Order: sequence, then structure tokens, then C-alpha cells
Amino acid sequence: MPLQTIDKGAIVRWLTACADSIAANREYLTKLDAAIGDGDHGVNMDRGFKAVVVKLSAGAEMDIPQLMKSAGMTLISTVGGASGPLYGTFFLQAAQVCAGKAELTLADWIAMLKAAMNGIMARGKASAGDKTMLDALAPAVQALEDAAAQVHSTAGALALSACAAKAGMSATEPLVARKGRASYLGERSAGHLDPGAASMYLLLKAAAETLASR
Amino acid sequence: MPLQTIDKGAIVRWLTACADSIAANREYLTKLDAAIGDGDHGVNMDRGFKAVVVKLSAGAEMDIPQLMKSAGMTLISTVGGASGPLYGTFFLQAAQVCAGKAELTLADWIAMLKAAMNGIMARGKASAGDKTMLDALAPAVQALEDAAAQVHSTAGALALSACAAKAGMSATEPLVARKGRASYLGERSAGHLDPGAASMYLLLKAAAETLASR
Amino acid sequence: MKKLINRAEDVVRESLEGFAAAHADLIRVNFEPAYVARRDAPVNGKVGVVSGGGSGHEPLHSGYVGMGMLDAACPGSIFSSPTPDQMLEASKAVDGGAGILHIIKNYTGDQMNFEMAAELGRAEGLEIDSAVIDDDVAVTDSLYTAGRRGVGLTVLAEKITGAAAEERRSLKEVANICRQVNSWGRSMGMALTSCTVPHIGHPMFDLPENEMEIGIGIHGEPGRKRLPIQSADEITAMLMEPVIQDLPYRAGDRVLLFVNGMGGTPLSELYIVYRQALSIAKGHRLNVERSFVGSYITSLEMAGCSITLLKLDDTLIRLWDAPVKTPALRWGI
Amino acid sequence: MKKLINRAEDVVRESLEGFAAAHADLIRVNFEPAYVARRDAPVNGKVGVVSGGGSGHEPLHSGYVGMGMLDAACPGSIFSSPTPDQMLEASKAVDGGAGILHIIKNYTGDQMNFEMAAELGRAEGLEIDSAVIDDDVAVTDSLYTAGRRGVGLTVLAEKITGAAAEERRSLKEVANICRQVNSWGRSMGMALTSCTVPHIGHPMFDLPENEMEIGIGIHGEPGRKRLPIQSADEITAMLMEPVIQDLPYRAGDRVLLFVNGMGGTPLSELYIVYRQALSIAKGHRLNVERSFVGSYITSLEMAGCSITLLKLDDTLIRLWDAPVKTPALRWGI
Ligand SMILES: Nc1ncnc2c1ncn2[C@@H]1O[C@H](COP(=O)(O)OP(=O)(O)O)[C@@H](O)[C@H]1O
Ligand SMILES: Nc1ncnc2c1ncn2[C@@H]1O[C@H](COP(=O)(O)OP(=O)(O)O)[C@@H](O)[C@H]1O
Ligand SMILES: [Mg+2]
Ligand SMILES: [Mg+2]
Ligand SMILES: [Mg+2]
Ligand SMILES: [Mg+2]
Repeated sequence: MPLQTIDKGAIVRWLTACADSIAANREYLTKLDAAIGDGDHGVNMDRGFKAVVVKLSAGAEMDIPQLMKSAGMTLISTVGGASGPLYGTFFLQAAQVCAGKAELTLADWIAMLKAAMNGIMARGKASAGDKTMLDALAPAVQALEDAAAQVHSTAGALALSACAAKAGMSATEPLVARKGRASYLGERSAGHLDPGAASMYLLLKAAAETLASR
Repeated sequence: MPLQTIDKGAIVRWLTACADSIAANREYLTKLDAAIGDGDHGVNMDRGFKAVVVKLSAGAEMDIPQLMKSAGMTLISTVGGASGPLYGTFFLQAAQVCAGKAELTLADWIAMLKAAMNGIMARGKASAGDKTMLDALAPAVQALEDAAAQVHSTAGALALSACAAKAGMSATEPLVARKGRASYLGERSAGHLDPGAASMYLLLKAAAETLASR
Repeated sequence: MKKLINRAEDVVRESLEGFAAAHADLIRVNFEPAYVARRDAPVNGKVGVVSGGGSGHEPLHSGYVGMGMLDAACPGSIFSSPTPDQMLEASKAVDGGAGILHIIKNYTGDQMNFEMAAELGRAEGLEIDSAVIDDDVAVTDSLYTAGRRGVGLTVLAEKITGAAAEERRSLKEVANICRQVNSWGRSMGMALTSCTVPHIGHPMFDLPENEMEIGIGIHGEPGRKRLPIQSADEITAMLMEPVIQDLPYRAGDRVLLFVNGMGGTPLSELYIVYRQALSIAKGHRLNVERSFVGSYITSLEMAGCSITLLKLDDTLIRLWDAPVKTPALRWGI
Repeated sequence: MKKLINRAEDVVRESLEGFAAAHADLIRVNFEPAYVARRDAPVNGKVGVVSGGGSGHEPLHSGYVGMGMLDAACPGSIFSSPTPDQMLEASKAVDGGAGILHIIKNYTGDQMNFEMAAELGRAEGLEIDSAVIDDDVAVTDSLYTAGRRGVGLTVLAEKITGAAAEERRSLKEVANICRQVNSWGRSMGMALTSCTVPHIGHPMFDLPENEMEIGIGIHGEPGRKRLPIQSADEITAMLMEPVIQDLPYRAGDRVLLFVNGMGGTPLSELYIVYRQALSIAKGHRLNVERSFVGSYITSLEMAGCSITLLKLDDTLIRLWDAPVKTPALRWGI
């Protein structure tokens, strides 16, 4: 049986689920950011993803790459702060990799996330262990690649990647931040989850819950 | 037996006792003023009377009118606020009435307090019942006059005047202020003692305790 | 007590020392007795404009000493009127031969101390006139009180009167301009928090998290009434309507709209209040020709604001726009 | 929450609306996307100086738009970097044909958003250079962090850079002046209280009555360490010494001394800090040739202060003294 593909409807459901999850976790993300940052992460992400959903409804004509690009541009112009450009880059880079595709295979999705990750690394000059959103994204990409090598189902691979993202997010707690605002706290940044890692986990969890279901 | 007179030593002891009593009640007066004014009465009076005492030690040569005038001038230039000019006037007016005297009779003292009271009324344009220092001073003057008419001892008359001042002070509590800062509170000024009435009582109590004792 | 101070009793002096050093190009400070005078005082042939009052309202008054505004300011203890000797020495120091105007905020203490200073000054041959500022419409039954307080309008009066003096007008004219400003201006203020006087060490009154005081003065006194906190737009209406009704300001009047911060309120919030105040003014068809927004007459770190309206004519506008060069207010030069 | 606001989500827009109305003679405001531009922009042949950052630091940056300082400022949400489209549109609006300089406070978000804006702008044919401000010596191990923060020096850099642009210098020269200011300036700040972001509704951190944070930034973040409250003189020394040691400033250096309030601290206290900072500077035999005291870059209603030193030469002094005409800073015109 061929691996299940991801169609445009799934991407729309995913983006909508992202917005719902961010909205539901707005105070939680804000609280995480207040502890080691400036307390705007939840509000900014919520504003951004609400705008993404508005664009969705206006753009019934868009294909998958256009949807991803529109999400990226919208986040860039509505989120602000560090996460605006970073999540914007995430979607823009992913869009480039799937150019021309009407449906995505698991391999496409992996390539997209990898491009997204590289984009974030280039934009933010951070690496794994710096206590950033990368600490949730990188293990998720790795888990997807491992799963794909083992011919998992698309749904199973996505579930594994969400699981790895969650572990990666949790692992940011003891870390001392080396990038972003939290790094100013030095040792005092340890003992708190990174808010960007938490939001990244929410997006990847939403992917697992929507991309491979009809 | 002639009524006991008040000599220069007694005036010095009185001014010193005033300073001690104001210092001891600094927080109390401040608290009264914080409730219906601006909370500076204790501090301002304390600063003023401390300066009066410094002048005392420097002015061994001064006679009674000079002592009173010096106290008045010192209060004017160190207290500030409403009570600076008012208590300054109190001492300056009293000084004028005893010009040339080396010793004071009870009648002199009554005339001095009366002049002081009139000076305060002229300066502050307040009358009895306005919830001011006058509400302690006016009954004290009245009590002195009544006592003198009945050929009391000087000490007894002074004690009665302090007693009347205390009653007058207490009677300010239910009043709605019509003069000074407390008047801005309107009805909310009722239910609090007037700070200036309280300090006036302290001065008159100190007089009873020092002027007629050796 | 969360303050950047050393000993409570040194606050006014040390602050004045820092002020003197920071603005030595504009002012000089005398410490015994304490007053601030413009550096080039006395200015020959010009009326000397002198004000003063308790400290704790910075930048008022010392921050407004300089060309085009005050010739001298006398700082008292925190929230306490200064003493007559300060005012007397300040008046002598800035006497340019055309007389001295005392601008007095209407508080019993300030009135009496300035009155004594004027008596002393006249005895020494100075020509002294005075003008009183009493713009606070929160004090409604002024027959049964010490009268209206002088609040926000004081800043506008000092600016405009100073400009009139700079035009070398006579003492009488300068005093009349100041009185005109007073009769054409009205204010009202509110507080979200109390403030802490250093020597007291705790807030002047308790204001629960969800309450505010309407009709406060600038001395940490509680106001006329305590209400649940409301939105900026509602609060602005509560201040603007009594101000407008009081003069009253009428359709077509040209006005200056001044939104003042009490010290602890961020500038961004003052603009939110300004926005609504302007809209209310427009609703009454007032022509807001000049605007002024900032913390210009404060009550230590109190959070809150006041709103002042001043009716304008061509002369007042010219005097408001005239150059001013002081530590806290500067334009045109 | 003790704030003069309506709905939390409207704070920035409504404040900007009030600001636009109050200063229509100096600036104009674009709302979609949000930026403030000087009224006469673009100025032909002049480098356009553009800055921006999160809101909540007022008067920074919008208050500094006008002749002699910024051509445009982009306000973000409270404590959040603005977005590239704001910076792009602002840059286009003030492009007088001599290029655009972006002055960027060194925060990850600001850096990345300005970077994207510059990429977009260059793609549209704009000539854009940038200069970064990172003066906060509280961030010591900058190798392991996002680098030093941009704090108090930003105000001085915007003033001096704006004056250089006003002299019609080239983009390269203007950028270099800004970089020189950055390399010659150092700051450090402290907080007595936290501050409350409207949409959060409670203080960013708890600071007990007898404690303070040393080494804070301007975003309500806790600082490097928490200590018992000390006297103003001791606190001033705690800020001044690391600042002086860092550059280091040496005996004989000419400097500007800037004592900044974080928003909730009265001006009078800033002068107490200034007094001691000056005395420490003199102790190090620094020549304090210019002084600047006030709440110019704030953190909402936070109580606290920061101290900035800037080394001066004749050029920087001339540019500092040059006329400036903005809502929040004005002299010489
Ligand atoms: N250089 C970077 N590279 C990758 N992620 C980063 C970087 N800097 C910050 N982040 C992420 O951004 C998150 C903060 O986002 P947000 O609060 O929206 O922005 P800001 O810090 O500007 O307020 C951090 O928790 C972290 O995960
Ligand atoms: N017009 C007046 N006549 C007489 N006494 C007055 C008058 N106004 C105020 N006082 C007295 O002064 C007291 C307040 O003094 P103080 O607190 O030192 O001055 P201020 O009100 O200027 O702060 C009041 O409690 C009242 O007794
Ligand atoms: Mg943040
Ligand atoms: Mg008082
Ligand atoms: Mg007082
Ligand atoms: Mg932010």
C-alpha cells in the first residue's frame, strides 16, 4: 500500500488547527515567555495565526505552495518579534521546496520541514541546544527521517515527529539560553521551558492530528 | 498671695518643651495630616521647632519679647506650608504684646494668646468651627479669661486652658473642614482630628507644664 | 519604599544639587535659602516672574526657570509651601527694575507664605504684584473651602506670563495676562494609585487594585470620590465634561488642550486620554488649536492624569508659541 | 491593572492616534502598516534615518521623529519588534534619494525584522544601510547570548545620527557616525519595580518591597541579579562603575552623562542619581561636557533608571547641540 499523501484540504485543516491550538495556548505561551522573555509570544503568535486563517478563507484558489507562502508572508507582517521572521521563514522555505506540487508525499513533507529548519538556522544563527524553537523542530525532523527509512505510515511518521518535538521541547527546560531574549538572563534562564519550542511543538502536534486524516 | 509670674527661664523651658513634644508626636501629627491633608505637618513642625531650639541656645542675651520674636521668625523661615506662617504669626503677635516686659503676669499671657489668636484669624481668614488650629486655641483663650476672672492660680489657669484646648481639638473630629487643604475633601474630612488643632494643643499643654513651674 | 533616594531629609537638597549641575547653562541655584534663578537674572527692565511651591511636582516649578518663562522658582519641602525668606531672596535676585510678579497656586500655605514675602519685599522697596492660579473644578463648593486648587493650568500660566514679561510689558500688564489665563483655564485630575512621600515611607492612601480616585489634587490627597476603575475613554469623559461645563467653554471657542501625567503614568497612556479628550472637545465644537501632552506637573510617582483646557485668543497663542528655554520646556530657541 | 487604557489590543493604535493628533505640526502617522514619518518627508537629498522597535518605551522612537533626528519610526506591539512591511513602507516614505539608514537596537527580533525589510527594500531598489546599537554592559558574556542589548544609547545615537543626516552627509558617513556613537557609548540599568504589559495584566515579575533588580533591559525582563534595595548613591555606583570600566572611559575623556528614568520614577529622583553619577565621573577625572536627565527610553511604568556614558569629540558635540524639532526632544529651533 502506498503511503498516504497530503492534499490541499489537509494543509488547510492543519493551518486552521495551528491557529486553534495557538489560540487555546495563548496564555500558556505568554506565561512561558514572561518567565524568561518579554511575555509577548502567545499574543503575537495568536495575532499572526488568526491573520493566517483570515487569508485562508479569502484564498480558496490557492494551491499548497501558495498556501504555505501566504502563511509565511502573513506571519512575517503580523507577528513581529523574533518569532515573526522565524516562523515566516519556516513557511516560506517550506513553500519553495514544494513548488508546483498539488499533493505532498511524506518525503515532500520531510524535505519541507528540513528546508524550514535550515531557514530558521540561517535567519537566527542558532543551533540545537541554544534553547530555541529549533530544539523542538530538529528532533522532529530527525524522527521523520528515521521513520521514513523504516517505511512507517505517513500518520505514524507524523505522530513520531510530534512526539520527538515534545521531548525536544521538554529538554529545553534545564538549558541556559544562548540565543534570543532569554539569553540575557544567563543562568536564570534555566528551569523554564522555551516558549518558541513550545509553540513549535504545538504546530507539529497539529500536523500529526490533521495532515494524515480525512 | 500674688499670682505667680512667668519669667524668661519659663519661656525657654516652654519653647524647649514644645520642641520635645512636637518631636515626640511627629509621626502622630504626620499621620493625622496624611488622613485629610498632605502628610507634612509633623515633619514641618518638627523641623521648625528644632530650629527654634538651636536659636535659643545661641541667644542667651534675648529677653522674653525677643525670644518670642525669634521663635516666630524661625518658624516662618523653616516650617513652610500653612502652619509656618500661622505659628509664625502666633509668636510674632504675642511678642508685640509683651514688648518691654521682663516678666509676664497671667494677664500678659492672656493678652499674648489673644493677640496670637487674632493674628492667626487675620492671616488665615478662618473662624472657630472651620476645623483648624483655631478650634484648639480659641477655647483655650476663653478658658484663660474665665479662669482669670475667678482669681485662679497661674498654674491652675494654664491647666484649664490646656484642658479646653484638648476638648477643642477633640471637637474637630466630626467637623467638615472649611479652611486649609482638608476642605478639599468635603464631607470626607469629617471623622478625623485636625492636625493643626492637635499641634496647637501640644503647645498649650507644654505651656501648662512649664510656664508656672520652677 | 521603592525610591532612588538617600536619606528622606536630603531628598529635596540632593535633587536640587543634581538639577543645578545638570542645567548650569540655564539656571543657577541658591541653597540658603533655596531658590532657582535663571542664569542671566536679573534681566534689566523686565518684570521678574517668580513662582514656587512644594517639591514633588517636578518639573514644576524649577524646571520652568529660564528665558521666556520663570525668572525664579522657590522649592519647598515635599508637598509643603516654601517659606517667605526664599521668595523674598528670589524676588530680590531677579529684580530687573520693572517689578516682580508672584504666581501663586491657590493653597492656604502658598498664599500666606507669598503674602508674607510680599510684605517683607515691599518693606525693602520692591514692587511686587501677585496672581493666583485656581483652576481645579473638582473643588466645587469653593465658598466652603480654601477655594479651588491651582493645578495643571499653572504650567500654562507660567509659560504665557513669562512670554509676556519677555516682551517687556509692564508689571500690571504681565499680572493681567496671568489673571486672564487663570480666568480662561480649568482643570480636573484623577489617580489610579497613591504616592509615597519619602519621610512618610508608605502610600498616602490605599487604593485597591480595581478602584480610582476622581478629583484629586497634586499632593497625594485622596480626591472627591472613589469609583471602580473604568476605561480610559470613560475616565476622560469624567474629567472633560466638568471642565467644559465649568467655564463654560462654548462652541467655536479656540482652546489649548493639555493632558498631564501625574508622574507614574506612561506617556503612551496620556496619548490615549488625549485622543478621547480631543474627540470630546470636537463633540462640543471646540477648536483645539494647541496641544500639550506630558508629565509637566506631577505628584511624585502617582499614576493618573489631569486635563486642562485654556481658552485662547491671538495674544495668548502668540505668547504660548513664543520661544522658551528652560530645563523642562524648550522651543523656538 | 492600573492603566489608562481601553481594550488591551487597542493600546498601541489608540495611543498612536492621540500622538498623531497632538503633533500633527511635526509628524504624520500611517496606520496600515504603522509608521510615523516627519511631516516634510521625504527630504530631498538627505539620508533617511529610520528606527523602530516594540512599543512601551515612549517617547522612543516615535517621539524622536522630526527635523534633526529620525525621518521615520516603526512602532511594534508592546515590547515586540515591528514587522518588515512597516520598516519597508517607512523607508520608502522617507527616501530622499540619498539612501536610508536603519538604526537597530540589538535584539534578535529587531535584527531579523530589519534584515528582512532591508532585503525587501533592496529588491525594490532602495539603498539601505544599517547600524546596530548594543550598549548594555549588563550583558557581559555576550559570546553566549544574543549579544548586548540596545538601551539608553539609542536616544543619543538617534539624535546625533539625525543631525549628521541633516548636514547632508552621505549614507556611508551617516552610518559611520552612528557606529562611532555605538562604539563610544555604554549603559546599564536597574529596576525598583516591574511593569505590567496590558495584555498580560499583571507585573512581569515580582519584586518584593525591599528588593531591586540590577542589570535589567527595557522589556520588563528581570535583570542579571536581585539585591536588597540600597541607597541612590550606592545604586548609582553599581551602575556607573561597570559602565566606566567597560569601554573603558579614561581620565580626561570628554563625555555626555545621561541619566534615564524607566517610566515610573520621578524626575526629582533622577537628579539625585545624576548628582552622584557626576561625582563618580569626576572621581574618574572624566569631563562631563553634556548632561541629559529624563525619562527618554522607558519600560512602561517601571520604576528605576539607567545610566549612559558617551565619549565625545568636537564633532559629536556639534551634532548633539544641533537643532532638533521632534515631539519629545526639541532645542535650537
Ligand atoms: N536566534 C534564534 N533562533 C531561533 N529561535 C529563536 C532565536 N531567538 C529567539 N528564538 C525563539 O523565539 C522565541 C521568542 O519569540 P517571541 O517571544 O515571539 O519574540 P521576542 O523574543 O522578540 O519577544 C524564543 O522562545 C525562541 O524559541
Ligand atoms: N486658613 C487657616 N486658618 C487657620 N488654620 C489653618 C488654616 N489653614 C490650615 N490651617 C491649619 O493648618 C494645618 C495644616 O498645616 P500643615 O499641614 O503644616 O500645612 P499644609 O496644609 O500647607 O500642608 C491644618 O490642620 C489647620 O489646623
Ligand atoms: Mg517574547
Ligand atoms: Mg500638611
Ligand atoms: Mg503641605
Ligand atoms: Mg518581544
